[in-house]
Amino acid sequence: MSVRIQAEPFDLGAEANAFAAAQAGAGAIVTFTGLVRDIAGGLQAMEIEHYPGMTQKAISAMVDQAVLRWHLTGVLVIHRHGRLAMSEPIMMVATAASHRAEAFAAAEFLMDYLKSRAPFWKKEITATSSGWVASKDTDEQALSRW
Amino acid sequence: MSVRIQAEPFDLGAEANAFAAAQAGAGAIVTFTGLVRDIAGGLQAMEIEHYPGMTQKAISAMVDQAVLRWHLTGVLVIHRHGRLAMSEPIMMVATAASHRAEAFAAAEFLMDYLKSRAPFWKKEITATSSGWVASKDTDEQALSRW
Amino acid sequence: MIDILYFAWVRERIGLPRERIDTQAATVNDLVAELSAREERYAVAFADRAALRVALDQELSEFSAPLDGVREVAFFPPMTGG
Amino acid sequence: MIDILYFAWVRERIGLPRERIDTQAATVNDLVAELSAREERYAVAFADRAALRVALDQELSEFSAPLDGVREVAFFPPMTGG
Repeated sequence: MSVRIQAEPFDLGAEANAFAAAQAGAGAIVTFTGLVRDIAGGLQAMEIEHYPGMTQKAISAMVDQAVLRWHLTGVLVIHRHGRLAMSEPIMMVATAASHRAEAFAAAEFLMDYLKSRAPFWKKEITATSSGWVASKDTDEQALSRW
Repeated sequence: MSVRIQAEPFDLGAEANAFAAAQAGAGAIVTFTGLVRDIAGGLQAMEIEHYPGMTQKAISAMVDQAVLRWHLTGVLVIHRHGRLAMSEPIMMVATAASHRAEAFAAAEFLMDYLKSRAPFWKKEITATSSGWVASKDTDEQALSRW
Repeated sequence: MIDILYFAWVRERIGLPRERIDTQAATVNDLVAELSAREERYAVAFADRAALRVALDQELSEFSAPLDGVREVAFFPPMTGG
Repeated sequence: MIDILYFAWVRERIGLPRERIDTQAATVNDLVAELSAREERYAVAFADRAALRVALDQELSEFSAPLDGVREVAFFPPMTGG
């Protein structure tokens, strides 16, 4: 179980391969990757602020919950902060289990909690303005299914 | 949208990176990878038989369904046949969308259909015996949610 | 003339991956009855129809389906891909 | 003495990322009232409490929560990670 909060970019493929190689016995691996995507107005960069003292603790608690709920052989969470360029990976979650339903459920659970309960705030920067991304009611609602 | 049926191994990381690079504008990428896993008795290899004339057609039809149901910017399905060694990837699905819920739903939909509706049959080979993997009622039931 | 394909343990029990036969069978069920009556190995392979699936011209189908115009029939166990 | 941290637009409106203050506030709500009364920029930042979240010693909490023994209070908008 690994949680990494970092400013540096990461390589999705290298991380996925390293994660898979460590999962002896797991038949099912799910990854989710969030990328910086364009917005109306033309995104130039994304700036991600976080709460250093709380971030690792909050995400580790989510991972502990996931491990209690599903039979997982491995979990990886990577989340970046700082300034990110278009199309760069923002974060990724990987889960490994014997059965696909568990790997999928754990990955969705972690994503839902990361969206609304991990202390990150995204700011979108265009050529002429910048604005904080608003939270979505649907993200809050997504938590109710767990 | 790409469907590849092949005997050759594939590199999960390289495929994930190539897929992500092609998804301009998608914020969310989900991958599922199935690996050959050990069984009681000690697996030596897995042999996957398929129905060449039907396989590509059946999977392409599933992908078409997924594209009709969700807003996807990309779908990749790779499935191997022939003889596979322990821990090798058997198959992968990748989906890309603007929103994570759609990428997750499409990946799970494709997995559920691939399990029970794509013409592949797995045989597990140990030092002393070999046997066809039995289909699971839970896999058939999983289809009813779509 | 119709091509018949067998996969996985159906192929192993019948002992061949495909054959071309001349048949007047009207439905898949009729074809199964005709083959089963022919030799023991077919009767064994087709004994439990609930454990079998059939595809007509590479589309999953039903055992009650008619064979008019069908060129390829495939018999196999439930699929175990993914 | 208590450390107060601000993030995202709360930080921008108040104009600083953290400060240490001496307060007798019994609850988060009392602290918000005390700060809001102090200067306009606080009043603006705390105007819509429903748009704010609070963490006490790095755990999400409620505005009604007591501050006894708390060393670090953080105010921020709803999180937008992932």
